[in-house]
Amino acid sequence: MNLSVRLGELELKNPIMPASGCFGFGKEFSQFYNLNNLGAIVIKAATGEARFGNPTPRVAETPSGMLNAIGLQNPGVDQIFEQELPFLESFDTPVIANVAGSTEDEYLSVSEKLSNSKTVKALELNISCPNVKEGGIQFGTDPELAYQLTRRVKNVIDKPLFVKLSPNVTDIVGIAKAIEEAGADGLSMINTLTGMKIDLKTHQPIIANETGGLSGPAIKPIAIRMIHHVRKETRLPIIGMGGIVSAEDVLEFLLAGADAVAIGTANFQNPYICQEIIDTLPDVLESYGYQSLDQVREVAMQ
Amino acid sequence: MNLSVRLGELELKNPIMPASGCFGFGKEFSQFYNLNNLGAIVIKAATGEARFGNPTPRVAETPSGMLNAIGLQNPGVDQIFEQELPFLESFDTPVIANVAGSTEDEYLSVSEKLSNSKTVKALELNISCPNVKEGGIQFGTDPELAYQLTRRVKNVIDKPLFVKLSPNVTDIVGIAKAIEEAGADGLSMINTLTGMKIDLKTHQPIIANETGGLSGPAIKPIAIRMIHHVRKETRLPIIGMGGIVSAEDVLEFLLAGADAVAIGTANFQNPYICQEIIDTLPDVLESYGYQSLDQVREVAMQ
Amino acid sequence: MVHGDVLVKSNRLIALDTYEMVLAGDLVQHIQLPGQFVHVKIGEGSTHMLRRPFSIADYNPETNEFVLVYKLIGEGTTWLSQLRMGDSLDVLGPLGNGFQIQGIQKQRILVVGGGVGVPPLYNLVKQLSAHNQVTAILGYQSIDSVFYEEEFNKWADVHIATDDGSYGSKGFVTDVINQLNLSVDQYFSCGPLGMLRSVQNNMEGYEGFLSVEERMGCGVGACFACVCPAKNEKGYVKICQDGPVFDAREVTL
Amino acid sequence: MVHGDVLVKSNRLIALDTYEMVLAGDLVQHIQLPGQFVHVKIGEGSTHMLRRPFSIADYNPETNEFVLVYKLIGEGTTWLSQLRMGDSLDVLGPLGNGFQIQGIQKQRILVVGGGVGVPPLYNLVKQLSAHNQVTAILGYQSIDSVFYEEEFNKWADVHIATDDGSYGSKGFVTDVINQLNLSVDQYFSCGPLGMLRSVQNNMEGYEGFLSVEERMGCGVGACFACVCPAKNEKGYVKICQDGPVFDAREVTL
Ligand SMILES: Cc1cc2nc3c(=O)[nH]c(=O)nc-3n(C[C@H](O)[C@H](O)[C@H](O)COP(=O)(O)OP(=O)(O)OC[C@H]3O[C@@H](n4cnc5c(N)ncnc54)[C@H](O)[C@@H]3O)c2cc1C
Ligand SMILES: Cc1cc2nc3c(=O)[nH]c(=O)nc-3n(C[C@H](O)[C@H](O)[C@H](O)COP(=O)(O)OP(=O)(O)OC[C@H]3O[C@@H](n4cnc5c(N)ncnc54)[C@H](O)[C@@H]3O)c2cc1C
Ligand SMILES: Cc1cc2nc3c(=O)[nH]c(=O)nc-3n(C[C@H](O)[C@H](O)[C@H](O)COP(=O)(O)O)c2cc1C
Ligand SMILES: Cc1cc2nc3c(=O)[nH]c(=O)nc-3n(C[C@H](O)[C@H](O)[C@H](O)COP(=O)(O)O)c2cc1C
Ligand code: FES
Ligand code: FES
Repeated sequence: MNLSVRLGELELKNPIMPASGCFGFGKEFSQFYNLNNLGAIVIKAATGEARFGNPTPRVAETPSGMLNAIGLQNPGVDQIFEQELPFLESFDTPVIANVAGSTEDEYLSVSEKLSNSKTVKALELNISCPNVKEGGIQFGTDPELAYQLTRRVKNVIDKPLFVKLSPNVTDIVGIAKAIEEAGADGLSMINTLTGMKIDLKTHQPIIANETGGLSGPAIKPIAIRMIHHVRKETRLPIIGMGGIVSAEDVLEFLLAGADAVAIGTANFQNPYICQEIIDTLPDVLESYGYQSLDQVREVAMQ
Repeated sequence: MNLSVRLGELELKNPIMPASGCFGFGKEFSQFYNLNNLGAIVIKAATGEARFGNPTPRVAETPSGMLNAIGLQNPGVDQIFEQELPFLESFDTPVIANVAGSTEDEYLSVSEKLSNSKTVKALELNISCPNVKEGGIQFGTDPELAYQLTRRVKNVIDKPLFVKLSPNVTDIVGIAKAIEEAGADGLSMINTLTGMKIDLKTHQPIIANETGGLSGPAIKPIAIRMIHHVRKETRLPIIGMGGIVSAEDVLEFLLAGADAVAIGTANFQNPYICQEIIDTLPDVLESYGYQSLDQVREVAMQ
Repeated sequence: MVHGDVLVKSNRLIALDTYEMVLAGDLVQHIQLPGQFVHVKIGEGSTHMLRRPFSIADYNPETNEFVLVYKLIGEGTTWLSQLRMGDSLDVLGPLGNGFQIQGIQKQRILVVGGGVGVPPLYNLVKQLSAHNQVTAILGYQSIDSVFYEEEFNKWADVHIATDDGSYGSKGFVTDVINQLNLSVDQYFSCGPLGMLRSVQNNMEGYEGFLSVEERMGCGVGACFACVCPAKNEKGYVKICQDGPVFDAREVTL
Repeated sequence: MVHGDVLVKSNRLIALDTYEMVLAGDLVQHIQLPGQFVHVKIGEGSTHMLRRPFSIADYNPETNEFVLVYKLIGEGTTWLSQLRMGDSLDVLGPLGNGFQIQGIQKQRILVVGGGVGVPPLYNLVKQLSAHNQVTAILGYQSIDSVFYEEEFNKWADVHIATDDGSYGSKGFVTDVINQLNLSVDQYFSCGPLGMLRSVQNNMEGYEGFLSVEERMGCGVGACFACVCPAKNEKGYVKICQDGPVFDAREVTL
């Protein structure tokens, strides 16, 4: 079965990609399988300068999910450009670069730099990271701010721009529409929900940052609902994510209205998960009566 | 260990109560254990007239959780008054009546009627039901509306008023503070998160209402986070809920800042769960070094 | 009603994707009528928050054993199929109201079952056959899915229909009802919603009882998950508590 | 690195809340040094999304066996403790960098372990003892928690300390270090953070290696969950990838 999909200008071999922050810059996972097999690779968020991120502990397990508060640790956009992107150049898989920042200026300069890389085929604007004190999430919870930022970033880059939505909002459709109007080329949804776990022994939050972002199968019903609602109101391509652990989950996201999907937390439970899903997806689609991804999309659009 | 707690004027034998909608009006569960053992009983939402609710299917399972869209089915406030409350009268356990409505007038008249029952010791204002087309949730997502409704209801009743918060909001603290200012006597949090599950065979949402409310352990980290944040900003008693399945979970909610807890979904997995938690809570508290609930609260307040 | 662990005595494949599990436990002493069901906990911990309802296909108070027949559908039934002799299973039951068979004598009984609607009819037929003349029409998808034919043969005049005609007659159970042109005093039916509706229509005017399925939460009448519109003063019934067996003239499917 | 199922050969209680599990599988062929760890999947399905890291306490390429020693902490270790001979376990490993022992000869070695920091030192001591003189100071909560004393005795001069003095000397491992007044060329340590810090301080100026713990996500260096500040140009190390064993002079605990 031909699994290729088109997300606006972006052409993917298949709709499966690792989610930002769960796959580093690809090197580690290249020990497990050939990164050429992936539909795309979304790399860890880049900021203007190197960031150490939050104190540890940074992760905690929750029922069918996990919390993380990495705090956007990354070596900074220049280091990423010089040290990380060259490795990914050798693969015939589009790289989507996730962009974060504390200020609008930071978003703009990081976006501009990354869009100059020939390895980077699209940008993903992370306006939804719940784990940093400033920047990030306020852009993702206010439609007006989201509109402004998207528009300005779009002006300084010449690559497709996906904007990654926060689920921690009353009205996800309102934000999505603002971003579409601002000229984005696609949406990524969803980022994590803000959560907390308390250590009964120390009576303190387990995550040093106190709160962390909830991901994994626990949040899948929320992701499906939000994608389903946003799909009805926009034509933008959607990269769906939130709790995918199997090819069946991928089909559920496609039926909800996603055009492609990203897999985050599941990489930790099973480092081969993206490859395994790519391998089993055709059989799973066929077992539900689909001969192609287009057919799935048609059904989803009904 | 003395497990009694005080929620404002309300005195409970222990901090454990079944959550609204998961325990009917108590009759069914009285087959499993003596309802006198409970801290309180929160009954199913009452509306002005009888409601049939949503079409079926109304429930679906999700990873470590479930979706429901009952749609506030209930026999109407008068029937509840006459047919359901008399049974509960025979128990020495305070009844908290959950109130819903489509309009402000409906909320007011239902609240007034229920507050006239001597069996009903407090009201819980459900402004957070995600499963009905009109009424309910818009009151829970707009601080101004929440304030108005709380104030007016408080004016027509002479019983303590708990207001039940929706987690489907950008700023839970803002809503909580508005409700406190309006004169509420306590908060119940959280209600369910809006979610969806798609049937891969029919490619339709499993829940006939399309979306349903996500409950169960999957949402516990979100409940803990919200309670922790709201606790810092208000002195109101908080009834915490969302995913409790064990006495350890109860301790986590108390440490987050809840004064008492409600147990919903877990009643379906284990009909004895409230009784079992009441039985094991003293040992669990002791095993973490607490000699009383007051001690837990002190630690939580630090 | 009893809640607790019962012991798996056997668990075997009896047709395509269809298993028969024999269980032993004291809840058998509480079963009153065929058509009652049990609510089964799936897996460990909190992965599966909802129990799964299954009809009691057969039971024997002397051996303390009861039988479930189930089809592989999803995670819960897959987990069940992996249980082995000696494992224990957390079961709540018996629940609901079964088929009211007390005093039924010298009647011509029609029993119509489809797929996994067949099991709850098995013990019913066994009991009714003692004092009545029973015809059973059983529908399956295809020859691979047929189960319990021999068992029913011991107690009733059995007619099989398959969707694809690979065994018995081709088509719907209602086609068989029409072909047979039976004289019937009372009927009992269980199966998929579409089938139940056809049977209900087809047998209009006859006294009949239907066993109805719906997704359940609590299984005991407390959550309003499993309602079905009904011609009574409340306007609805709860399948878990008022059913799963209903007078065919009372429920609106 | 290998990912796949390994076979449980035995799983037994060896001290209070402490189990020793012997496993067999091909990943043993890939173990390079003592101090490496494995990342273990817990339970079925998606209840537990995070693997659990455990040090390899011992390994034998000839029998294809390796040993984990673990303490009951929460859901994951409780689940592990219920595994039986013949069960299989999904393991990713060997991961990380172990203790660099190549070429260490004729040295006076001090090994300091606390609680579940003791296991990763076991195979280390075994290997070092061949060509070096090894002193091991092992700290436990109380007499009930002591394990592997005899095993260590075969390869090293062993001193035990317990928090409550119920066995060996009372107090901290650092008290024992001070009392013994040893001449040391190199030291190796693993244990709770507080202990590691004390040992690091106490042994300042000596060449030493610490095995450090942190909550992990991926276990392979991709998620930045397990970082620790370090005196290198990046300002940090990843415990799973750059460690868990570090030069004591490089990490800031
Ligand atoms: C009163 C009653 C009696 C039943 N008796 C039998 C029987 O004897 N044999 C048999 O094979 N099946 C029977 N069923 C159907 C059986 O409950 C479902 O096939 C089973 O719950 C599927 O579980 P799963 O986890 O494998 O499927 P999944 O689709 O993974 O289940 C997900 C959720 O949906 C629910 N669900 C899915 N299908 C159904 C259904 N048809 N009815 C109710 N809930 C469903 C499950 O209970 C679970 O909560 C009965 C149902 C009811 C209501
Ligand atoms: C490199 C390394 C080697 C280790 N070697 C051993 C060993 O040989 N023997 C042993 O008993 N323990 C060892 N530990 C600690 C062990 O990983 C934890 O005790 C275990 O993960 C607890 O799991 P749980 O599910 O029982 O506890 P829970 O508290 O229920 O676990 C919840 C989550 O917290 C994590 N977690 C809890 N405590 C720790 C901890 N101390 N370190 C890391 N993650 C933790 C778990 O992995 C899980 O993700 C090691 C840890 C690391 C990082
Ligand atoms: C450890 C971790 C780190 C993450 N880092 C980022 C990040 O840097 N940028 C980003 O946009 N999303 C980040 N995310 C969010 C994921 O990309 C994804 O949106 C979310 O985890 C939901 O998908 P999942 O349930 O498959 O994990 C991170 C998630 C995890 C678990
Ligand atoms: C089947 C079902 C019905 C519910 N009905 C109501 C209701 O009528 N009124 C209300 O305020 N909350 C209702 N809730 C929400 C619960 O009271 C509770 O807030 C929520 O389920 C979270 O707790 P839990 O995770 O323990 O279930 C319902 C929940 C479920 C699962
Ligand atoms: S399943 Fe709860 S009322 Fe029937
Ligand atoms: S656990 Fe992911 S980088 Fe170490």
